Amino acid sequence: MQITIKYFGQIAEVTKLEEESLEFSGSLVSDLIEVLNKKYSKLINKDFQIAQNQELVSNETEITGQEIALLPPFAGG
Amino acid sequence: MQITIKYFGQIAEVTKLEEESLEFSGSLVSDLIEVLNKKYSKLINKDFQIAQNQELVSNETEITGQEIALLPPFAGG
Amino acid sequence: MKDKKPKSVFKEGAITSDFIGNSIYKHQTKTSIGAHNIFLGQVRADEIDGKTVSAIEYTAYEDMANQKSHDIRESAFEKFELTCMHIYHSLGTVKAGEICLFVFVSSPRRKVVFEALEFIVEAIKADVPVFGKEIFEDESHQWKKNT
Amino acid sequence: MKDKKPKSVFKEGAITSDFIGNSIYKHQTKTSIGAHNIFLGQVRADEIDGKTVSAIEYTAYEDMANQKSHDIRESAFEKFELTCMHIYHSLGTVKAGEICLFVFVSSPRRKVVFEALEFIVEAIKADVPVFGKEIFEDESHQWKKNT
Repeated sequence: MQITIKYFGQIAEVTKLEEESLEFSGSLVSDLIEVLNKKYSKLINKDFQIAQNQELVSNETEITGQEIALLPPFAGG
Repeated sequence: MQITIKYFGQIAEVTKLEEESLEFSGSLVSDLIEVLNKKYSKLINKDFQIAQNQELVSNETEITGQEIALLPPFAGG
Repeated sequence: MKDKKPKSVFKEGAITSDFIGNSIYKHQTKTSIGAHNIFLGQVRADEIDGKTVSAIEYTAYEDMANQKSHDIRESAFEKFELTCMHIYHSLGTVKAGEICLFVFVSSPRRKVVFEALEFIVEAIKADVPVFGKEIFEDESHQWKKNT
Repeated sequence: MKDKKPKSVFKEGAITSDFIGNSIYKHQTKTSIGAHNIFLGQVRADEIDGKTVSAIEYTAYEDMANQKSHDIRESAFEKFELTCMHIYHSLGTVKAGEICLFVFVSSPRRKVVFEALEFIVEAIKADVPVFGKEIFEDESHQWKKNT
């Protein structure tokens, strides 16, 4: 399936883009992380969480193809 | 001894003055309250504390003649 | 015995939003501050037995009030890591909707400002001899009492 | 799915003391309010490895941040008896000494504002996806992380 991923802050610094579309054949968040770690080797050392449809999700969550984002540590305030 | 008493808020409304000098022959705060209750009969129903030298004192505190004040309930803020 | 008079916390009349804004502005040169916390007491138009409060007239035992405010200030600085702290209270008439108390604390970090501000405001309410006459629209009055 | 976009909490650049003063002023018509509590986050000129932070550049996952702020707002109104509540956060560059977060709660009574404000500020820090790039005076940078 075709998915769109948004990158923010330090993560966007690594990927050098803020958004991209990918063909994704896995099913879980952990599968997606594996794909991204291969594509962007520097991601492995970075601290991030994944949001799907604007909610944080765990590695075991199924990817439904809705809005996906890689979020580095929050720094509001 | 000659003492000066300050009255505030609702208490000053009862005494109709903000400050007065009295000849006082007792020794404790409770003696002073007795004198004042006689002088101002409406004081008996009022809620107040006594400060001597800007500190709240109990009925058993000795009157030393320094700054004495009758303080109704605080309403700051 | 106290050897010098503490700074006065009193201001005649309401504390304006301009005064508060300006006070915030002045803290922007203090770049070690990360968090400010501000408490504002505003006069409520309470309805009591069918009559509405239109203003509070504040009086105080000023010398004792300034001394007690100074003591609260000292113990707040002792308890909490604060960069600065300010207390202002109105005297005289403050209309419903206007501000009568302004407490401002600042610190490098946020956790401490919450605790410090609540400590200071509660101490002011409990220990500072300020008296409030609630004036109703028909010019009758009653005496306010902190709870 | 959310049926409408929540109100944005973001403002471009620093939050000015004028804006804060004006926001306080606007609440003086609400005469059921007795207590306001305001939290301000200010950018610190931290020194890290001999270099000083001169500004923070804020970015956000805006849709999610506005939705999370809306959720925080809803749960604050559910938990606490508040008359009103406002959240503003900066985007873009905010210099050391300038204000990047403004949270404002108001209630008839004071006890509730202390609890409510701390709840809201902690929730913003934990749940709202805002990112901060600390810019040093030599134009190098590091990424800020809430603790």
